[in-house]
Amino acid sequence: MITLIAITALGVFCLIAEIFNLRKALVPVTVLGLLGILGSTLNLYSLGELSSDYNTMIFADNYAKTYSSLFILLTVFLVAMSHDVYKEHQTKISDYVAIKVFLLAGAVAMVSFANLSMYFLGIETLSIALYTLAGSSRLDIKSNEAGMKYFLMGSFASGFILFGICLIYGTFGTFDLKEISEFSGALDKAIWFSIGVSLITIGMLFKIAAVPFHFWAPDVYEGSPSLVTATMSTLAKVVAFAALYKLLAAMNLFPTIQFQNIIVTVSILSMTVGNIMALRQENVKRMLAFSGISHAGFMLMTVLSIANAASNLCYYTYAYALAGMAAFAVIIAVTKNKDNENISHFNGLGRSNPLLAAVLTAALLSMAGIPIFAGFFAKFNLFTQTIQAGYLVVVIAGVINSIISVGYYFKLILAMYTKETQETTQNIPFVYYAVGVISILINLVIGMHPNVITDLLN
Amino acid sequence: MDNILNQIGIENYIFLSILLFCIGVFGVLYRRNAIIVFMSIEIMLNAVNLLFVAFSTYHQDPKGQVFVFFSMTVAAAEVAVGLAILVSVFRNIGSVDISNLKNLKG
Amino acid sequence: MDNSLVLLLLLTPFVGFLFNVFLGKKAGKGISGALGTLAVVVSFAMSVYFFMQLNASGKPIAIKLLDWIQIGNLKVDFGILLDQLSLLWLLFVTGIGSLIHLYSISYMHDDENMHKFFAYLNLFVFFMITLVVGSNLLVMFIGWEGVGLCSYLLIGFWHKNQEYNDAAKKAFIMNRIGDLGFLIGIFILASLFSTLNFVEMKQALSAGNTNTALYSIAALCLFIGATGKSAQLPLYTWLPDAMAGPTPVSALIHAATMVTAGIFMITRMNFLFDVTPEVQNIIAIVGAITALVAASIGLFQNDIKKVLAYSTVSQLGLMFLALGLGAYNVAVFHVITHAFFKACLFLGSGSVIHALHGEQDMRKMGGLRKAMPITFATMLISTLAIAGIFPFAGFWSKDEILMVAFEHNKGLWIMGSIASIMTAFYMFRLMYLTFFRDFRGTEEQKHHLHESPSLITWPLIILAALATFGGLINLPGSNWLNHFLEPILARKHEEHALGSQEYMLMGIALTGAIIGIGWAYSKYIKEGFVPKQDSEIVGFSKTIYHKYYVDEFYMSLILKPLNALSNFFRTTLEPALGNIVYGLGTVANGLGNQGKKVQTGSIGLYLFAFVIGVLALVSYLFLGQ
Amino acid sequence: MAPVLIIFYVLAAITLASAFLTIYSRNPIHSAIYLVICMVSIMGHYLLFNAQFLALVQLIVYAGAIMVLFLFTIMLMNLNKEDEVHKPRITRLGAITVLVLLSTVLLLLFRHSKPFFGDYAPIEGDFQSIKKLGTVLLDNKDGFMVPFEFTSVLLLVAMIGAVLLSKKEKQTK
Amino acid sequence: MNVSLILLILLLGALATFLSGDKFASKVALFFSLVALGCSSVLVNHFLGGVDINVNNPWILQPHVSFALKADGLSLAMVLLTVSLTPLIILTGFGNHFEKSKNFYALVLFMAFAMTGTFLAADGLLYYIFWELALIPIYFIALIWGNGDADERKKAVVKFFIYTLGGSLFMLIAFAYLYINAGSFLLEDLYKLNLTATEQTWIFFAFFLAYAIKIPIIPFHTWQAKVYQKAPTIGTMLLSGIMLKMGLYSVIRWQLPIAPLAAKMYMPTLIGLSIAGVIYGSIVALRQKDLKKLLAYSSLAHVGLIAAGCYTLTADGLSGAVSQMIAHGFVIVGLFFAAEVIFRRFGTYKIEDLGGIRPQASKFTSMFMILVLASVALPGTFNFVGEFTVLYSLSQVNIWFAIFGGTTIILGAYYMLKMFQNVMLGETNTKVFADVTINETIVFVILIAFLLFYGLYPKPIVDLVNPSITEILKTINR
Repeated sequence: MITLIAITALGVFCLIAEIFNLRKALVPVTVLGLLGILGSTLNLYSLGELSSDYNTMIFADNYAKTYSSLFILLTVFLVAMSHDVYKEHQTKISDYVAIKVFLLAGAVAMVSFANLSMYFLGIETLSIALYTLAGSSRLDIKSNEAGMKYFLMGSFASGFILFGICLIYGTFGTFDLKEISEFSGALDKAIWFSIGVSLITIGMLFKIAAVPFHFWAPDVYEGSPSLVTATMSTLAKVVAFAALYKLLAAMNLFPTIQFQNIIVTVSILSMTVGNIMALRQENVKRMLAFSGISHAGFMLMTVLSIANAASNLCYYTYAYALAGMAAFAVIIAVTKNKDNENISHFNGLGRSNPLLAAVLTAALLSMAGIPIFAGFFAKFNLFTQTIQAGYLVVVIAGVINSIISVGYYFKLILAMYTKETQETTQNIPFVYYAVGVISILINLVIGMHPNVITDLLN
Repeated sequence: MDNILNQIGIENYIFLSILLFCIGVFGVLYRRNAIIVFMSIEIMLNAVNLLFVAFSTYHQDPKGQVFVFFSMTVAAAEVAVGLAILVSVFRNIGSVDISNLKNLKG
Repeated sequence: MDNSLVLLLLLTPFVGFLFNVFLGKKAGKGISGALGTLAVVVSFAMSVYFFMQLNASGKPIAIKLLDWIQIGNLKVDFGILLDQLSLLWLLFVTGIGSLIHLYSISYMHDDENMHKFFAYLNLFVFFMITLVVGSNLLVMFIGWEGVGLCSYLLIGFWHKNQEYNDAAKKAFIMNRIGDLGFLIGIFILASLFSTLNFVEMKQALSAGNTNTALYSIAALCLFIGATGKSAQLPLYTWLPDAMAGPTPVSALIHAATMVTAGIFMITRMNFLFDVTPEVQNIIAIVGAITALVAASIGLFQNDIKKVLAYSTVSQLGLMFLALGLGAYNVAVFHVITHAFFKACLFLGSGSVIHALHGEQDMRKMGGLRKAMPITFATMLISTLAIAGIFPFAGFWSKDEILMVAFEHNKGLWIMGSIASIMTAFYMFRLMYLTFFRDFRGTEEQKHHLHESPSLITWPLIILAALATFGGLINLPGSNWLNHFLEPILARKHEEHALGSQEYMLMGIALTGAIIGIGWAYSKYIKEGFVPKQDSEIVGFSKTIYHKYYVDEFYMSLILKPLNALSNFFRTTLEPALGNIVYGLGTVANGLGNQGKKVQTGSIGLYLFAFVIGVLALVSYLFLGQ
Repeated sequence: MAPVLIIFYVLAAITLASAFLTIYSRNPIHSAIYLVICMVSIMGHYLLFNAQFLALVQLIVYAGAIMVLFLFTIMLMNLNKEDEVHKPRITRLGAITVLVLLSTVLLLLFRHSKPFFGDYAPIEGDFQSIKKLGTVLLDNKDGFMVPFEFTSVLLLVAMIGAVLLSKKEKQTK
Repeated sequence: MNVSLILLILLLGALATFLSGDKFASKVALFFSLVALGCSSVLVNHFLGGVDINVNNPWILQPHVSFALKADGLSLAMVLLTVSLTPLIILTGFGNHFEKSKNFYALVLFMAFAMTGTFLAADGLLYYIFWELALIPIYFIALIWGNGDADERKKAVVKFFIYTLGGSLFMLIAFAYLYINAGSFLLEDLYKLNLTATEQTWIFFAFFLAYAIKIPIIPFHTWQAKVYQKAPTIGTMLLSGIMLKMGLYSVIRWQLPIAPLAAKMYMPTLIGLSIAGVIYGSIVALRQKDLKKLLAYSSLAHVGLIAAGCYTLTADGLSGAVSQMIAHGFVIVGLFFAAEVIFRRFGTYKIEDLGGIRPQASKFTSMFMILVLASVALPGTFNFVGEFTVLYSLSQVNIWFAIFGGTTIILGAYYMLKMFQNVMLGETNTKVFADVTINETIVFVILIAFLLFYGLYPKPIVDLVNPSITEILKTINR
């Protein structure tokens, strides 16, 4: 609860800062503030918990805390980069930062909800903030289109989520997650409830961009400003997944065979479609969008062993989000003044800017699941658990897809290290290095010591 | 006080909501004018709201109505943002036809 | 004491090799050659010493130097066995080796890489000694492969000529084919006996427990090895080509020593072959056919060294005939006498070639008798010996082979006899074409005709002497060699009492030889016939002139298909296999391209997909219930 | 047939018809008007449930605020003409098929689904008066105060968003 | 003192090289690799003296992964191979100029680190991590510093990477499955598992896919020749000299003992496949026009024989395979270095452009010749010991295996001598060929000395390896 309040307060501060013309201090203060919040979330120092009155709405268990920490961390990176990204838009910077902070609030609400209303409001806050951000480059047609597409499809999906919530409410007459969990565990499967959960799941599958609800993702990722794409690709996807997992875990719906089949199918389809489509992309953001779709497929595997996959999912999201963040830091830095994000802009990066190239390489290796990077353990744990749950087919599909994925990740690496660049090197602000290196280092650390994350969760 | 559902039956409301929802979905698919699409989405949301109220009565529970309140807020916020996006799209391409938005593909 | 002397015997040539490799160039040609020769002479001296010792004590010397390979319970060490057989071989290997080294000092004096030549020669002697003294099959195999290597190096000594290199390569690979057989034989024996030591194997075999089928396979495999090294059918074709090497090499390696390794090995393993009569039959038949085929090819060859080469193959065939008939001692006898006269013949031909500045075609020789009297004389003696004229060494040994053959199988005897007649013919053809009538070369060559220097002639003389009196070691009656070899042979060889049959056979053989000589005389001296140019040869003789097209046969049957296969693999199968892997990628990429078409950017389509997804999902989940 | 039921059917007919017409009419202005009718009819349903508060809110928020916003935008962009080009037939057919399929499937699903149906309990006590709703909404113990507060964040985001999207920037440089 | 020290040295070496700057990179790398060699020798001494040099620290609790390094004779032999080839390989680079050499040599050392780790790891996941780690440096080495047409190189290298990675991912699944059953990745726990034959078959072939691609066994070899050709020679040496052995080592260490039933069941098939590789590789090598590709196919043939030895499941086969691995490692490095020496002078690997080198460079010729002879397993070289033992073990299984496998001694001699003839012999080449430099000589001499010494006295290596082979066989026959 205190996390949520603090974040909201920070967002309000951002808005006020503009009034008092504190734009210079805005980003540093926000970053510091977020770090402070991160500290308190991780119980590094105790602010004391507010009364437990609100526990029926927001319940900060370890699950929530672990994810919140990740979200805050990602937001720190995003906000830190904002300063440079929006330096041409000084009049709007506080709006941008504030909206990101509020977005974080929505994200935190989505993992710490104890009531479906909080969940719904959280997801809407997050979504509305993202719609805005996606279309925020108002003179850019691509950004407009991205915003429009995202908005239309997002609110359409919201309708389904709302319908789902409604049906659950109709079954049990309550929004409280704990009660729903108890009821659903006790009762025979009431069909309203099952349909409700399915519809919510569909809505969330849309948010995580799983096949066949994925079509928006590449277009929106490509059209949005890069920083926003970074937000969607790292933060939003992870948030949606964490929420989906939490919901499904609470709903006790899982053991029906049909539902498992659905998840298996969607998972395999997402992995395959995402990877195969990514192979032929020229635009890096678009490629990462498809890569994100395939990662969604991977993460869906956790649903198959939902009773005890929380830590694996959490680890996967950390690995994925941090690698994504590092990658986007480089992408933003490299394509800052370019019209598009084509791979050709990365030609010769290995020579002209070895550090950035190394960070991007490491990030891609992590996503591809090469050892010592966290991505490896993430995938490995996932595979192990899924085999244990008896879904060898999915794992084999996952493995084949991992192989395919190397194809396009390495396309980028190849461009960096083997092609000649025609462009002159540009000065790249320190913040991108910092973000890239720090996220990759964290990725590496949790890659070498996976228990850091699992300990957080338990 | 007699429950109104005794005379109408919850199933009727469910069917009504479903039909309304489906009409909304149909509208989203059928129309290419972004504004009408927005309206269709609003119809979908309204359908759900109606069902919420019906369930609220069914359970004799105020929470459903409270939720409708939230849902209306959300609808309003969405419309605000959506129309803002729509306006900026219109400014750039001079049309609100969503089938014109095909720059991003492949 | 003995240990270090054995090492001296073994390693002196190796030291000579090292010296010549590292310091030979700096030391100069004289020192290089002298030291190289000395090294072999030392070995010879040691051989003599041990020979005396053995004669005195009658006890073979067995020394284990160090452990080598251990596979399971099969332990192989570097062991040395100096018994009658190995010492006999050592004597003539190092003896003839010394002479040929001596000869080479002069013969190779003009070559800039003379130190290398001596290095290789020394190395060869070293490996040959290893082959001979090894106490087990694997040490023998070291020497076996080692001499093959040296043969390769020496055939291709003039490495700027790719044809010579081809010949060298061919020799090595043909040998390797045999070596594979040898190795397989070793494997079988090793698994049968768990040892490769000759003495132990012999004991194990005599202890009974006969698995004849496996013994036969093993023996056959060993024989395949021998056919490679000793140039028997079907692997003989490398030997004539090997004449590309310098002539001393041909004398030493491809006539006197290395090619007899196969005979040495079979004699070594006589206890095995004795229990496998069917393999013995094969050996005898192969030997006889080889003798006949090679001799017939020899009839039409015009290259002086090629004639000698086919003669060698043919003689080796005779030796195998003897081996196949179980007459190991006879084979050994012929090996020794053959070493003498064939070395002499090669060295003599070398002398001729030397005098003619590299000319080897007999059609361009003639009348050299006067210019090179010593060469002529020594070669004549050797020719008489090889033709089997009484009382030269060849007469005795060859006669014994034919005698044995007659006893066992008349067919083989006839084949051997025909081969002998042919031998007499083509050898005298060689003599006549080379030394008689008029010189047919260029004026320039004629002008420079001269007798070779003494370093060349002395070895010739010594060898000629040996070719004359070599027969003494196993004269019927004394049979010193037979007695000497008795301890190493498993089966006692029955003595031939010289009866009327024997005399008759001797007579037939002698007559045959004289017929051959006379035939040659009438054709080449009386008619003055000079072989026609290559293009003019027609008919069956053309077939023979082209060596029955065996090389071409191998070429088209093995090499060409192999190369074609290789090309097919390289150009077709490899890319195809590779493309299967790439194909997966291509398929994925193609799917990606198709997928891009689905992603049209149309919101309407996306929403449709969404709704259809919902429909499918919901119907699957709930409609079934 | 009970009068309530008749009212229900009438209202339902109006709702569905106006919703359909919203989508079907070519002119956006007409659509908006039909949508208003739809909203009002839904308000009628709320009144039928005696959910007075929601009925009011429905009127204010939807018919009042949202629809005005729509109309405003339509006017702003001068879209009040029937300029939409004819859609490809496949789109129309597809949409209709989906409509039919989706409604059939959903209706089928719920036809068999009466786990809690039966006699509806008579309403005992107050559960939907404004007072009651206020308590539920703002009670910090078991109520919805946190989401209520959070809606403010949501609205704030929407507001910032709208501003962000529309704010003209000073041209730097 | 324990084996993690070697790893530490190599890792530090990589770091130090990276930091040392381009000028001193090669020397620093050489220094560290020599230190690693020294350290390994000391450790081998300790090991022979009975000192416990193993490491076993818990690393990750969930899943239960330990930082477990186990050094038995087999591992140590492979480690020695790695650390003794590494300085030589680095030394071969002294004649080349590499752009950004600090990165290059750091990657080389890092690769040595990863490979050493693979040989030492006694925990499945740790092993897998090292296994994959070794792939990354070679990928960059081949990609950035390789030669030839950039596009083709990329294609080849990426194929290699994806292919090998793909194979090993199936191994990863196998490990996951094993972990589920054993609750641990520790080698000894995996050895203790009692799996059904079906399970074993699946696991066996999952492993097989990884190893067959790495080794490579036909038909999984298609990446090999191109990569060998395109990689810089140092990379090729690392690949062929050491990295291939990772696959073979793993067969002995992981595949066979973990799934012995399957191994026994499929033994003839696998031996047959391996031997088919021997013949196929030899035949393809016959007509190769590129020196490095020819050597690549020769490597394919030799490695096939080693694999056949491994799959015999006999003590002889395994021990021969190990000997042959080491011998092949040395000889192939030497041969590729010879190719590199030629390339430095003539700038080409095309055989038809070569020839007539012998008259100009007798030292080089001699050393090259010896290496060629060693590669065709002339008795007296270590290769003979290995090949003989392997063939012998094959003959114990089935004489036909030995016969077909033995064709390598014929075909091998054929293509190697043909290559030698075309490359070195013939009329003096018009281009000038300077004889080998001191640095080059040192490398050659060390390689040759090693091959000859152990060819005549293989006992130390065999004695080092055999006890662990016996242990492993005991596990296989449990």
